[in-house]
Amino acid sequence: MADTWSIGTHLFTSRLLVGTGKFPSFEVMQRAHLASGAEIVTVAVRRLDLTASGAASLLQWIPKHMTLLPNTAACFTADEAIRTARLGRELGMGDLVKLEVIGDRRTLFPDVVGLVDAARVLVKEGFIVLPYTNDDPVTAQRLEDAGCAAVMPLGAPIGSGLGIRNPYNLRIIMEAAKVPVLVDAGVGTASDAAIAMELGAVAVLMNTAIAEARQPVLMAEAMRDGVAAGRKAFLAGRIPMKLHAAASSPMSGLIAT
Amino acid sequence: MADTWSIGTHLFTSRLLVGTGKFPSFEVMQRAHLASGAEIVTVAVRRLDLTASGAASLLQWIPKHMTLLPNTAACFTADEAIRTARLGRELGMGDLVKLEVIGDRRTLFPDVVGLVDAARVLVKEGFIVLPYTNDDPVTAQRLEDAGCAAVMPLGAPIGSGLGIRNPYNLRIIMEAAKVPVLVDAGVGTASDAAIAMELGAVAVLMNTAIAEARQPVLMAEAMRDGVAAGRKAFLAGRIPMKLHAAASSPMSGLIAT
Amino acid sequence: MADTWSIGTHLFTSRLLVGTGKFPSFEVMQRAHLASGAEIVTVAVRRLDLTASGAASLLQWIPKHMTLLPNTAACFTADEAIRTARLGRELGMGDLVKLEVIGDRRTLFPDVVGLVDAARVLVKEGFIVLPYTNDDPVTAQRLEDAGCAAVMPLGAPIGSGLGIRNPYNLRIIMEAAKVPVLVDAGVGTASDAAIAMELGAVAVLMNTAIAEARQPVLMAEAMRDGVAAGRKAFLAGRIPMKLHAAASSPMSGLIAT
Amino acid sequence: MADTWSIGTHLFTSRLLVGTGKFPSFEVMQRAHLASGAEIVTVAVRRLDLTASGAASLLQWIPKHMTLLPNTAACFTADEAIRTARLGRELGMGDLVKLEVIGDRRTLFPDVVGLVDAARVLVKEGFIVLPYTNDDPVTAQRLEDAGCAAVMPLGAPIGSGLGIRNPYNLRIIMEAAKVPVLVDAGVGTASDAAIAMELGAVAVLMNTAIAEARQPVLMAEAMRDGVAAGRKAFLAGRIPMKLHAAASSPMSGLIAT
Amino acid sequence: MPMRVTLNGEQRELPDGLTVAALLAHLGVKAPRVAVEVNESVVTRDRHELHRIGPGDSIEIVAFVGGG
Amino acid sequence: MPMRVTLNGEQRELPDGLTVAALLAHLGVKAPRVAVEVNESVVTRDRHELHRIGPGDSIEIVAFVGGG
Amino acid sequence: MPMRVTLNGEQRELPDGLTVAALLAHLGVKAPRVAVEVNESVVTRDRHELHRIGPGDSIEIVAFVGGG
Amino acid sequence: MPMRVTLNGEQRELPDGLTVAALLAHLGVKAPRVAVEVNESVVTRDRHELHRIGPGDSIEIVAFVGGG
Repeated sequence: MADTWSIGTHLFTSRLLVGTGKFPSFEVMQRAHLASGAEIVTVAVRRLDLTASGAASLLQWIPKHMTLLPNTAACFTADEAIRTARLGRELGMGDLVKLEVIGDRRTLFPDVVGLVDAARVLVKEGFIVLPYTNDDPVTAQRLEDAGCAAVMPLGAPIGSGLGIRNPYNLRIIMEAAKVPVLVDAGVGTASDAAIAMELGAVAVLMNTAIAEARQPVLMAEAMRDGVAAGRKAFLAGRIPMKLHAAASSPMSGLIAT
Repeated sequence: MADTWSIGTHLFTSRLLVGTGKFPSFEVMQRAHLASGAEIVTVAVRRLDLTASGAASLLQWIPKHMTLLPNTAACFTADEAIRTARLGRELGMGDLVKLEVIGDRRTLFPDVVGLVDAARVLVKEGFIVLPYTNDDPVTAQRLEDAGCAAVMPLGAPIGSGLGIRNPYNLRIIMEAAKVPVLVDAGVGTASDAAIAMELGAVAVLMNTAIAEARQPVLMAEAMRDGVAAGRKAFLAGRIPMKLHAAASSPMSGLIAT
Repeated sequence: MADTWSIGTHLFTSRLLVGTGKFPSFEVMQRAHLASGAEIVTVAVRRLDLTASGAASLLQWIPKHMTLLPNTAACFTADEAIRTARLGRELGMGDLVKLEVIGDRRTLFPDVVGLVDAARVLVKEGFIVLPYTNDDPVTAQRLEDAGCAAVMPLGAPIGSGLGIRNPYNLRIIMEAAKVPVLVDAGVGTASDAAIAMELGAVAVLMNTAIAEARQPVLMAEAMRDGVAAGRKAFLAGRIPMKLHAAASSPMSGLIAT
Repeated sequence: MADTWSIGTHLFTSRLLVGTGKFPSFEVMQRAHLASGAEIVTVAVRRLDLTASGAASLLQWIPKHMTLLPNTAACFTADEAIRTARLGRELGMGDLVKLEVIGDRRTLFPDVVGLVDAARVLVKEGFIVLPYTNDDPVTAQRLEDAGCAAVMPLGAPIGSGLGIRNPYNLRIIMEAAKVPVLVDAGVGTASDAAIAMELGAVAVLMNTAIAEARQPVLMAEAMRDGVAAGRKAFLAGRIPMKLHAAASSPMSGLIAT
Repeated sequence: MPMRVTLNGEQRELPDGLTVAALLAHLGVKAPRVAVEVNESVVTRDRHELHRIGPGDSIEIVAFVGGG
Repeated sequence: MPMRVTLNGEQRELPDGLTVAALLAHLGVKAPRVAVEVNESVVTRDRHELHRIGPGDSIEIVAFVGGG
Repeated sequence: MPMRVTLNGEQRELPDGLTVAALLAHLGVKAPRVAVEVNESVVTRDRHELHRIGPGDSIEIVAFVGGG
Repeated sequence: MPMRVTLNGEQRELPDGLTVAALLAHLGVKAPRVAVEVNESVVTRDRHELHRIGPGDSIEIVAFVGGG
C-alpha cells in the first residue's frame, strides 16, 4: 500500500515536514534532514548580508530531492506576508508558501484576520498556500474557503514543545476539513508527533524539536518513526478504551488447585 | 550504534514484546508477529483438550527465531503460579517466565503479596522471573530484591487500552530500579508505546492492542515504529517545555515596511 | 477582605454568572439562581410569540437584585449581533451585552472577525461589551483594543461539559489582559469552575452545567462553592508540585526499634 | 439534607480532614483548622523532648470539638506501627488510628505487605483502623477484608501537590469498596480536592497543601469550599461530556436578516 | 383601507396609519417589556406614540427568553 | 483391573500400572510439546518411561495456548 | 544505689526502684498527656503508680507532635 | 553623478542609471539565488537587465535563511 498524500500537483510519501532554523551547524542539519526522511523543508526569507562576501548558502546544504517551502515567518501584517511570499517564490521558483501572519511576539500566535486576508490575495496570485493557524475550527474553515491548499493548525506555541494541547479542536478541524490538515508547531517529542497523526493529521511540520534536541540527527529519526507509527495506528484502527480489564490469556482450562 | 538490552544471558535488539492471545487467526498472528519485529512472544499454559484429536498447535505458528515467554496468567495464588511456571518451563525448555499472580478478576491487577512470594520461590529454582506488577514503586523494589531479572509495571489494566495512566509512578520506578523496567499492559495505540519508552522503559509488552486492532498486522508495524520512536527520542534528549513561544525563524533581517 | 470585581461602574462580589436556558422549569431556575449566589444572569432576545396570550414572562422569575446580561446568541453575522444588542438594551434598560457572533453551527465557536467588528461598533454606541470568544490570545488582545470591558474565552464548546481544554492559552490570555478575563462555556462540573478560577479568571459564566444537571439547584450550590474555592486557592498561593514526597510528620524522634 | 458520614460510631458532617504538621506557627494552625471546618485532625507520636521544660503542647492549640486521629507516620515496619498505634491510643484515649507503614523514604509510599499485617493486628486489638495506602484496588480490598473501618488511597505522593494522578484506580476502588474511601495525600489545590470528591470519595485528608500554602488560613477555607463543591457536584449529577456544542439559547425565533 | 406589513417574519394586514403603541394595543401585547424594531432600527419606548407604521414596513417585536 | 484417576480435572478409568509415556500413547496425544504433572509435581520428559501412574493420582496434561 | 536504663534511646542513671509515676515526677514531666512504654509494652496510666522500673529497662516517653 | 537609494534599509550612494543586474554585479553578490524588490515590487530575474534603479528607490535584496 503506497500511502501517499498531495498538495496541488505535488505528491508526497513522507508525512514529516522539517525546518532549517536553529541547527547547531549546516552539517548536522543536513544529516538530520536525511535521517528524517522528509520531502518538504521550510526556509525563511531575509535580507542578504551585503557585508558578508560569499557567505555559505543554506541551499547547498539541502538535499536536491527536497521541496522548498518558503515561509513568511515574523511578518506581522498581511502586506508584509504577501511581499515576503512573492520574494520567496522568486527565490524558490515554486508556488508553495507557508503563510504566517503573526499577531503576538510572545506567543507567535497568528493574526487570523490578517492571515485570511493574505491567503485570499496569494491564492488569487496562483500560490499554493499552506497557512500556519491556531486550532480554531472556524478560522480553519475560512482559510479553506479562501482557497488554501491545506490548513496547518498549531499543536502548541512555536518552539514550546508542549505537544498537542487541545486534541479536541484538532479533531473537530479534521472532521470538517476538505483539504489536508497538517499539525504545525508545538511538537516536543516523538509521541507528540504520533498523537497528531493518530488524531487524523495528514502530516506534521516541526523545526525546534529536532534542531534543538540534544542529538538532532537521532531525534530526526525518532520523529520519522513517530509520524509513521501514528499514521499506521490511525489506519489500523485502535482498540476502544475500557475502564476495567479484558484478559488476553484464557480464563479457562486452568490446572486444578 | 547497536542499541541492545538483555535479560540474564539473553540479548535482544527489539524492544517490543508481543502476545499470542485473541488474534482472529493463527495466520494473522504470524504476520503480525513478523511485522512487529518482536523477538520475545508470550504464551499461556492450559490443559490439553483431550477430545480434540491433533488440534492445530500454536507453536508451529511462532517463528523459530522468537523466544517463548510462558506466562502464569489467570493464576490467583502464588502456588498456582509456581506450578504453572514449572509446567511452562517443562513445555518451553527455557527458564524465562512472565510471572502473574492475579488479585482481582475485574481489573486483573496483581496480588503483590502473592507475587513477591512466588517470585522468591521461582528465583531459587533458577527461573528468570519477569513479574507483571502494578505501578507501585515499593513493590517494584521488593521484586528486584527478590531476585527478579526485570520488573514489568502496568501502564493501565490489561486490555483496557487506557495507555500510561500514571507516568509519575513509572518514572519513579525507573529512577530507582537496577534491573530493566518493561511496561506491560495498558497500551492502546502507538503513541502510548512511544510515551512508555520516552519515560525510560527498556521495552514494552502488549497483546490486545495488536490482536484486537481492526488491522492487527498494520498495528503491529505501528507499534514497532512507536517503540523505536520513543526509544530514540529518549536517547536523543527532547527540548524542554516552555509556556511561550521561541521563534524558529530569525526575527531580524526583515524587509522594510 | 471584600474580594470584589467590577465591569464599568458595576461592582460585584459573586464571581459566578449564570444563564436562564434549558432549565426544567422557571421554578427550578429561580431556586438554582438563588442557590448559585450569582449577581449576573444572561438572557436571550427572541421574537415575541404573538399567538401566546400573556405567556409567562421569564423576567418575573429572575430575582430583582440580579443584573440582566442580554446575549446575542445564535447571531451569525456582526450585523445581526449589533441589531440584537440594540434590542436587548431597549428591553433591559442597561448597557451590558454578552456579545456572540457564531461562526459554526456544530461547535458554536465564535467568528472572531465578525466578533471584533461588532465589538467596535457597539463600544462606539456606549455598550459595555463582554465578548464570548475562543481561547486565542491574539483575538483576546484585539477585543481589548476594541474597547471591550472584559474578554470571555471559552473553556470548551458551549454545553459540552469538557471543562478547561487548554489551560495554557487561558493563562497566556490572563497574563496579558488589562481587562477582566471571564471563562465562558465548557464548564461541566464544580472542579472545572475551580480550575478556571485557579488559573486566574476573574469570574466564570455557565448555563448548561447547572440547568441540565440531574439536580440543578444542588449543582448551582456546587458551582458557587467551586468558584469560591478556586478564587481563594488562587489568592492563597498553592504549594509547588514535586515528583517525590515531602513528609508532613517529623522523620525524627521515633521510638526505638 | 444533613449529608453526614461515619466511621465506627463517630458521625461527621465535614468531609475534610486536616493535619498539624509544617504550619508556620500554632496560631496560624489553629486559625487554619477553624477556617477549614474540619472535625478530624491528624497528629504524630514522637519522643518527648526531656530537655525542653514545659514545651508548648500541640494539644492546647487544637479546638476541643475536633477528633484526634493519631498516625503512625515514619514507621517502616508493621511492628513499629503497631507499637506507635498503641502509644497513640494511650495518648489520645480513642481507638482511631491513621495507619501508615512506609516502604520507601523518597516517595513515602506504603509497604502494603506490612500495612495489611499491621491492620490485622490492630483490628484485633479493637482499633478503628484508617490505613494510608496506595491506589491499588487489590490492596484496598485486602485492607477492607482485614477489618479496616475505611481505606485511604493516596492521590499522589505525600506533600507532592500533584493532585489525583490516577482517577481511574480511585474510581475502581470506590466502585468495589464497602467501607468509606477517603483520599489521603497528594492534594495541592482546591480543585484537586473537588476532583477527589467528584470521583466519589467520602472525604479528603490533607496537611501540606494547607500548612505550606502562602496563606494557610485562606487555603484552608479554599479546601473547605472545594470539598463541599466536589461533594455537591457528585450528588447533583453532572452533565455528560460531548465533543461538540449544545446551544444554551434557542436557535429559533431569531430576528430576520 | 388596510396595509401589508411584515411582522416577526410573517405577512400581515394592519389598519392604516397605526402607531407602534397602537399596534401593540391592537395585538394585545401586554408584556411590559417588549422591544420594537421597524425596518431594522429600534423604535424606543418614548417614540411608540409618535412612530407610525407604513405600508411594507418590516416590524420585529421581541422579548427576553431563556439563554446562556 | 482398572484404576480411577483424575485427569485434567475429570474422573477417568485407566488400565493399571501405566507409565506416563504409556498414558500419553493411550490417549493418542501426539503433540510433541505437552507437559505432565502428577499430584502437583511435574514429571519431566526424561522420566515419562519410568514414572508409573497409581490409583487416585491426579494428572494434569498441559500445552501452550495463546496468551498475553 | 542507682540503676542504668535506656530512656528515649539514651543511657541514664536512675534511683533504684522508681515507679513510672515517680519517674515522671523525677523528670519534671508536667505534660498531662504523655504515654509511657517500658520494654516495648505500654504502661497505661492506671498502672503508673504500680509499675516499677527495673535495671536495664528500655523506657519510651512520648507525646503528640504535629503531623499529617 | 551618483544617486541616493535605500538598500536593505540603509542609505546608499549608487552610480546613476544602474540596472538591477549591474547593481548585483556592483555589490559583488555572487549568490546564485537572491530575489530583488524595488519599491515594494519584485523585479523578476528576466527583468534584471532591463529594470533601471532610480534616485530615491527603495531596494530589497533577499535570500533564503534557516527557518521553520
